[in-house]
Amino acid sequence: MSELTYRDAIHRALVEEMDRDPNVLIMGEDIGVYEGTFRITAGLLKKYGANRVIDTPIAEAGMVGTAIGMAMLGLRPIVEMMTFNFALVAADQILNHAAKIRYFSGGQVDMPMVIRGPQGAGVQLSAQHSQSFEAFYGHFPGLIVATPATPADAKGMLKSAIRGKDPVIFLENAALYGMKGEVPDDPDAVEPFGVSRVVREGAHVTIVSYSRMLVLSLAAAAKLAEEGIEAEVIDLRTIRPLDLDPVYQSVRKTHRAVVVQEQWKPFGAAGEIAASITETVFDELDAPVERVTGEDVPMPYARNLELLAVPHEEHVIAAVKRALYRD
Amino acid sequence: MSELTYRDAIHRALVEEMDRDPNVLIMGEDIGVYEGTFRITAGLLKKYGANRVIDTPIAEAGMVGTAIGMAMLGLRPIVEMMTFNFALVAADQILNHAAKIRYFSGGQVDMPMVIRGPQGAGVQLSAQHSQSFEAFYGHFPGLIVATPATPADAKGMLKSAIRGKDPVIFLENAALYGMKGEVPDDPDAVEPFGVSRVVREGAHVTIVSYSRMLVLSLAAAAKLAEEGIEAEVIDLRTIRPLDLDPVYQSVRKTHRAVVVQEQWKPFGAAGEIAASITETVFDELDAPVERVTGEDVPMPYARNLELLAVPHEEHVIAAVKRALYRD
Amino acid sequence: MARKKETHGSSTHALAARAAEWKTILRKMIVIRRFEEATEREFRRGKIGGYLHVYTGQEAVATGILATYRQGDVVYAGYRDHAQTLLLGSDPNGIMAELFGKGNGISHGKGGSMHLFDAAHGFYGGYGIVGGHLTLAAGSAYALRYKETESIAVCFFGDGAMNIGSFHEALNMAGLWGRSGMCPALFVIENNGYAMGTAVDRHSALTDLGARFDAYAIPNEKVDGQDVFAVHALAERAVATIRETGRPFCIEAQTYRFSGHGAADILQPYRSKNEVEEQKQRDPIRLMITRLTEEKIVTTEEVEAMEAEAQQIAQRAVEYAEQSPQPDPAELFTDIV
Amino acid sequence: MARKKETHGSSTHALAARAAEWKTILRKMIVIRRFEEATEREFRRGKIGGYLHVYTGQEAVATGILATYRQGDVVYAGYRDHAQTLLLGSDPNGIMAELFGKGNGISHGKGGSMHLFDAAHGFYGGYGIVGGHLTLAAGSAYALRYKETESIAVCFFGDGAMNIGSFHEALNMAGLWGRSGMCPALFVIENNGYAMGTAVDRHSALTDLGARFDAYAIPNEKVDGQDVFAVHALAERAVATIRETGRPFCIEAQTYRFSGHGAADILQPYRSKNEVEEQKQRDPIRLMITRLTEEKIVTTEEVEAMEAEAQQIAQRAVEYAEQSPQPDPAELFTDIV
Ligand SMILES: Cc1ncc(C[n+]2csc(CCOP(=O)(O)OP(=O)(O)O)c2C)c(N)n1
Ligand SMILES: Cc1ncc(C[n+]2csc(CCOP(=O)(O)OP(=O)(O)O)c2C)c(N)n1
Ligand SMILES: [Mg+2]
Ligand SMILES: [Mg+2]
Repeated sequence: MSELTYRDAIHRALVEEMDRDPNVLIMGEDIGVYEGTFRITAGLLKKYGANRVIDTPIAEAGMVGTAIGMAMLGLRPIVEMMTFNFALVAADQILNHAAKIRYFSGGQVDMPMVIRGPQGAGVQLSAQHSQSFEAFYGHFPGLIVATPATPADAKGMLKSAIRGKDPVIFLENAALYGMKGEVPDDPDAVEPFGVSRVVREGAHVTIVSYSRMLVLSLAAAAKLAEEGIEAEVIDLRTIRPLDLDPVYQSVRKTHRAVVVQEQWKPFGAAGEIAASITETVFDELDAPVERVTGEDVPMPYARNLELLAVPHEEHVIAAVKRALYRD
Repeated sequence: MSELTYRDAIHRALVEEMDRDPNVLIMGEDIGVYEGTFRITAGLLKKYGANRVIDTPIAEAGMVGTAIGMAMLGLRPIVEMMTFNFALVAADQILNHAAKIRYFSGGQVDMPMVIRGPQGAGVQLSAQHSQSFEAFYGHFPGLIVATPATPADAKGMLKSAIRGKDPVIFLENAALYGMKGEVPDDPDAVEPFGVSRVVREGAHVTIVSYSRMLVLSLAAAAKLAEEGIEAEVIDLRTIRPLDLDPVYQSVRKTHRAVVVQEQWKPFGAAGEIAASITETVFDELDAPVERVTGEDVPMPYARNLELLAVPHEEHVIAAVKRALYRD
Repeated sequence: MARKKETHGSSTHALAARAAEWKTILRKMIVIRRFEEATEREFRRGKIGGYLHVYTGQEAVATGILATYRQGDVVYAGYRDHAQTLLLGSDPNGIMAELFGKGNGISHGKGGSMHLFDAAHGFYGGYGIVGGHLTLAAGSAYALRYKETESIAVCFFGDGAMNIGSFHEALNMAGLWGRSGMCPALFVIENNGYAMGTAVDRHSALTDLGARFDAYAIPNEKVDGQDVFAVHALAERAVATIRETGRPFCIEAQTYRFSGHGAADILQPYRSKNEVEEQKQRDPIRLMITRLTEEKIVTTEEVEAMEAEAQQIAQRAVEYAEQSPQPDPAELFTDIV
Repeated sequence: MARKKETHGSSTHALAARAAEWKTILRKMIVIRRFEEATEREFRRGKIGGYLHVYTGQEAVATGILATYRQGDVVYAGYRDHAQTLLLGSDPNGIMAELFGKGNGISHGKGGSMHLFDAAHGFYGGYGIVGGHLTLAAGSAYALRYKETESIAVCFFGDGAMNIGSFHEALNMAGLWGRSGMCPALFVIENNGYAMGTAVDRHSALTDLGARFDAYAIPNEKVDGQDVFAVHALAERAVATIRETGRPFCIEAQTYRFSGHGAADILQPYRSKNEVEEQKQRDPIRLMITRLTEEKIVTTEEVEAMEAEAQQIAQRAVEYAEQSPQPDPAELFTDIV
C-alpha cells in the first residue's frame, strides 16, 4: 500500500497498464506536450512516445470514434475528456456507436475502450462546465459507468476498465484529484464493476452515494453520530451495472434510506435508486426514500448562487432527519 | 372539431402558425422538395417558399445551432429531426446551448424554438433507430419536453411550443402518426405545458403514462375492466415540466400505481415518477409503485426479439395485478 | 492538389492480360444486382423489415475498389452495405438470413440491413448514423499501422455524409496522422448525386466534393463510378500508395442509384423519370459487358451463365433465409457488455 | 480562391485623413490591455473565479474588425470575450462586476468571464464549448436577412475551433445560404498559433487555415493580426461586400497571445520564453503607437493621457465590482424557462 492522491492513483493505473500491455494507448486534448490540464498524464508522452500518447485536435467525436475503430481491432484506447462536459459533442459516438456495435454485430467484436475525465461542479465554472453525467450515460445499455470515490477505487477500477472488453465511461471528479488514500501497489490489484460497498456501518438509516457525494455523506454521517444517529453509508462505485443488493440488505436493517447525488433531481440517478429500493424492499421501509440533489437550475457563475445550487453536508443531515421523522 | 390523424394535426399546427406569424420558419432534412420522410411537411415548401421551409444538409448540430441563432434574434424556428435518434449528434447544441443561454445571459434573450420529430421503437429499425429520449432531455433544466399522445394534444401543444419563449423538445411517435382523433379547429386553441390529465377514471389503481404508451395503457385498462379492475389512467403530456399533482391525487384514491414507459428501465422516466410518487404520498401506498418498461438492451433487428424488447398490454396488466397483489 | 478524372483505366492490351480478373469482377457485379433485386422483392413481400437501401446502379464503385482487397484490410460502409459485404466474401445465404432477421444471419439477426457485419471477412460494419463511421475507419487505419501491418482501412460513404461534423473531425485527424504514416485509409465518396432527396448542389456549398479533401491536405481524385475499369485502375494506384506511405487518399466516384433512396422512396419527387432513364443508359454492368464483349474477353454465353448463376445465388439465399429459424429468444440479452 | 496577405492597410495619406478614428481605435486597444491586466490581477487576488482567458496581444484583431460595427449587427465570440464586449460599448464596470460574480454584472453574475453577454450592445455571447457558437452566428446572419436588414453577424473563434464538427456544419450551411444572399456573416479566425498547448501544425492537417474556407466556397483572406491598420482595412472591405451581397467572408488574423491560455496556464511547456519575447516585439499597441507617432497623428502626451484614462477605467471597474452586492439568491431560479 502507498498513500496516493486520487490524481496519482489514476496516473499510476495508466502507467502500469501501459507498461503491461503495448496495445494500451491514450489520446486526448493537450495530454502530451501540455501534460494534461489536470496533469493526470504528466510524463507519459516522454515515456511512451507520440504514437501511444496522442495529442488530438479539439474533436471529441473524432476522438471517441477513432477509439472505437482502434478497439474493434484489438487495441485498448483510453480517451481523456478534458472534462466530461465536452463529451456532449461525442454523444452520438458514445451512445449510438460504442454502446451498440457489439450488439448489432451479434457479438463479433469487443469494445475495449475507456473514456475518462473529470465531471461535476467546480468553483465558478458556470453552466456549460459544471455538469454530472452518470444518469445520462447510465440509461444506455452497452456501457459501463464507473464513479470511483477513493484513490484505491480510482486505480483499481481504471485497471478493470482498461483490461476489460467493454466501453467504460469513467467519471472522475476534479474536486477529488487532491484527495489522499491508501492504494494497493500490486499492479494486478483490480477492482470489479458492479460491486457496491458498505463504507460505514450503522443501524438507523442508509445513506447511498458515490463519487464526491460519498465524501459529503461520510462527513454528514460523522456529524449525525455525534447526535446519536448511526448512518450506514454505501458507496455504489459503479452506476451501470448498478449493484443495489447491499443497499437492500442495509435497508432491511435500517428501514430508512437517503440517496445523495450532485446533479439535477429530475430524471437523475437518485430517482432510479429510490425507485428500485422502494420496489424491492417496500415493506421494510418506515419512511419514503429521501433524495438529496443539486438544484434544478443551470449552474450559475456567482459563488453565492453556486453554493446554493449544490448539495452540502447539511442537506444530507436534514434528509436523514426527515427520514427519521426527527425534523 | 375535425377528425384528424396525429400526422395531420401536426401539419395543421405548422400551417396555422406559419400563416399567423411570418417569424415562424421550419428547417430540416428533406422537408421541402422531398416533402418529409413522414410527410408532415408536405406542401409547405410550395406554400411558404424556400426561405421559410429550409432543406438543410445532413447536419443536425448545424440545424439546431443555427436555429438558436435565429431564435435569439426573434425568429421562431422549428427544426425537424428526421427521427430523434439523429439528434444525438446535436446533443451539445441542445443541452449546452439552447437550454442554458438564457440563464447565463441573465435573461437577456428568449429562446423560442422547437425541435420536433418522431422517436420510439418502430418495426425492425434496429439499435440506432429505435430509441426514446424523454428521460435523456427531461434531466436538463432549461428545456421543455413534450410527449403528446393524441392528435388534439399534438396540435395544441405544438402551437404552444411555437408561440412560447422556450426551447421545446417535441417528441412525437411515428407509430401514432396514423392515429385519428377529434381536434379543435380554432387556430387559437393551444394546450399548455405542465398539465397532466386523467383520461380514464377508476378506483383501483393508477396507471401513469404518456405518448404511445398511453394507448397501450388504455387498452390494458379496458381489458382490466372486464375483470372488474377499474384503472385510473393519467396522461402526463409533458415530461418537463412534470405535473404529478393529478397523479398524487389519484393515488390518494387508488393507493396503487403503475408507471409505463417504452424505453430502458435504468435511469428512465418511470424511475423518476415512481420515486416522486413514493416521496409524496408514501403513506397512501398499499403497494410499491410498479414500473413497466422496455428491456434493458439495444434494440435488436429480428422481429421476434424486437417484440420481446418492448412493453405490451399484457405487461401493464401483469403490473397492475402485482400492484393489487393479485398475481 | 492535382486532381484528374480517370476515364478509362485500362488499355485494350491491359484488359486482355487480366481477363480472368475482369470476369470475376463482372460476375460479382451481376451477383450484387440480382441479390439487390431479390432484397427489394422480399421487402415488398414483407419478409425483410426496417429500412432497406440497395446498391443498384452503383455496383462498379464498391466492386472496382474492393478488387484491391487483401486479407487483413478492414472495410466500413454506411447503411447501403449489401454490396460491400457480398464482395468481401460473406455467405449470401447468411446475409439474406440476416435481412430476414433469422438466427443464422451473419449477426444472428440482431443487425439487419443497415448493420451488416462480418469481421472474419474484414467487414466492420454498416452504420445507420450518416457519417458516424468515418471516424471509426480513421481509428482502424491507425490501429493497423500501430500493429505494424501493411493493411489498410477502406471507408465508403455518400455525398450527403460529407456535411456532418464527424466527417470533418475524421478527415482532419486522418490528414494529421497520415503525416507520420499512421493513417493508411482509403476514403471513397459514393457520389450518387443525392442525399436522399437533396441534390448535391442543394446540400454542399462546394459541389466539387473531392476537392473538400484539400482542406485536410489529403490527395484526392475523381473517377467515373460507372466505369469499373477506371474505378479499379484508380483504386489500384491509390491503394498501392496508401500501403506504401501510410497516408490517406480519397476517391470521389461519380455514380447514380437506380432505385429509390430506400424501399420507402416511391414517389421520388426530387428527380424526373427522364433523368433516371437517361442514367440507366450508363448501367455499369451493361457498360462492362459491352466493353468486354467488344474486346472478346467474354462471350454472350458466358454472360448468360453468370446471370443464371447470380440468379441462383439470390434465389438460394432467399430460400435459405426463408427456411431459417428465428433467433433464440435468449439472444435478446447477449452481446451487450 | 484568391488570397493575399494584407500587410499595411492604409497609406500615410489615408491615415491622416482618419486621424480621429485611429485615435479612438488606439484608445480602445489600450483600454482592453489595461482591463485585461486588471482581470489577471483580480483573478490572482481571488476576486474573479472560474476560468479566465485574456486577449492580451490580440487586441488589434477585435478592435480592427469591430471598428466596422454598426447598430443592429450581432457579434459572437468564444470564452476569450472581454475585448469584444468592451469594444461594443458595454459598461466596463458592469463587465468587471460580472467577472466578480456580482448582482449588477451585465448578466447579473450568472455568466462570468466565459459567458459575457450584452444583447443591447449587439453582443450575443461568449461561449465555452469550443466551436459551438459558429452555428449560432450563421443562424443569426440568416435571421438578419430574413428580417430584411442590412446588418451582419460577426463571429470570432480560435484556430483550435476549426477542427470540431460544428465548425464544418456551420460553414457549409453559411456557404449554402450565402448563395442566395441569406448569410451576411464575417468569420474571424483569431489564429494565435495555439489551441491551448497545441500548435497549429499539430492540430490541423492543413495549416493554411483560411484556405479551409475554400471547401465551403467562402472567400477568405489572411491579414497580419498585429497590424490594426491592415486588419481594419480588410475588415472594411469585407464588411462592405457582406452587407451588399449577403454572402459570408472569412478573415484569418494571424496573431499571438502574450499571456497563458488561461489564468491556470503558468508553465506553458508548449512554447519557449524566447518565442514569447520575440512575439512581444510585435505588440500591436506598440506598433500602432509607433506608426501614429511617426505620422504625427498622436503625440506622446496624448498616448500618456490615453494610458492614464485606461488605467483609470480598469481601476474604477475593479472598485465598482468590489463594492457591488452579490446576486439576490432568488436569481438562482430565474431565466430558466
Ligand atoms: C445523422 C443522420 N441524419 C439523418 C439520417 C437520415 N438519413 C439516412 S440516409 C440519408 C441520406 C444520406 O445520403 P448520402 O450520404 O448521399 O448516401 P446515399 O444514401 O445517397 O448512399 C439521411 C438523411 C441519418 N441516418 N443520420
Ligand atoms: C468542445 C470543447 N473541447 C475542449 C474544450 C477545452 N478548451 C477550452 S479552450 C481550448 C483551446 C481552444 O483553442 P483556440 O480555438 O485556438 O482558441 P484560443 O484559446 O487560442 O483563443 C480547449 C481545448 C472546450 N472548451 N470545448
Ligand atoms: Mg448520395
Ligand atoms: Mg488559438
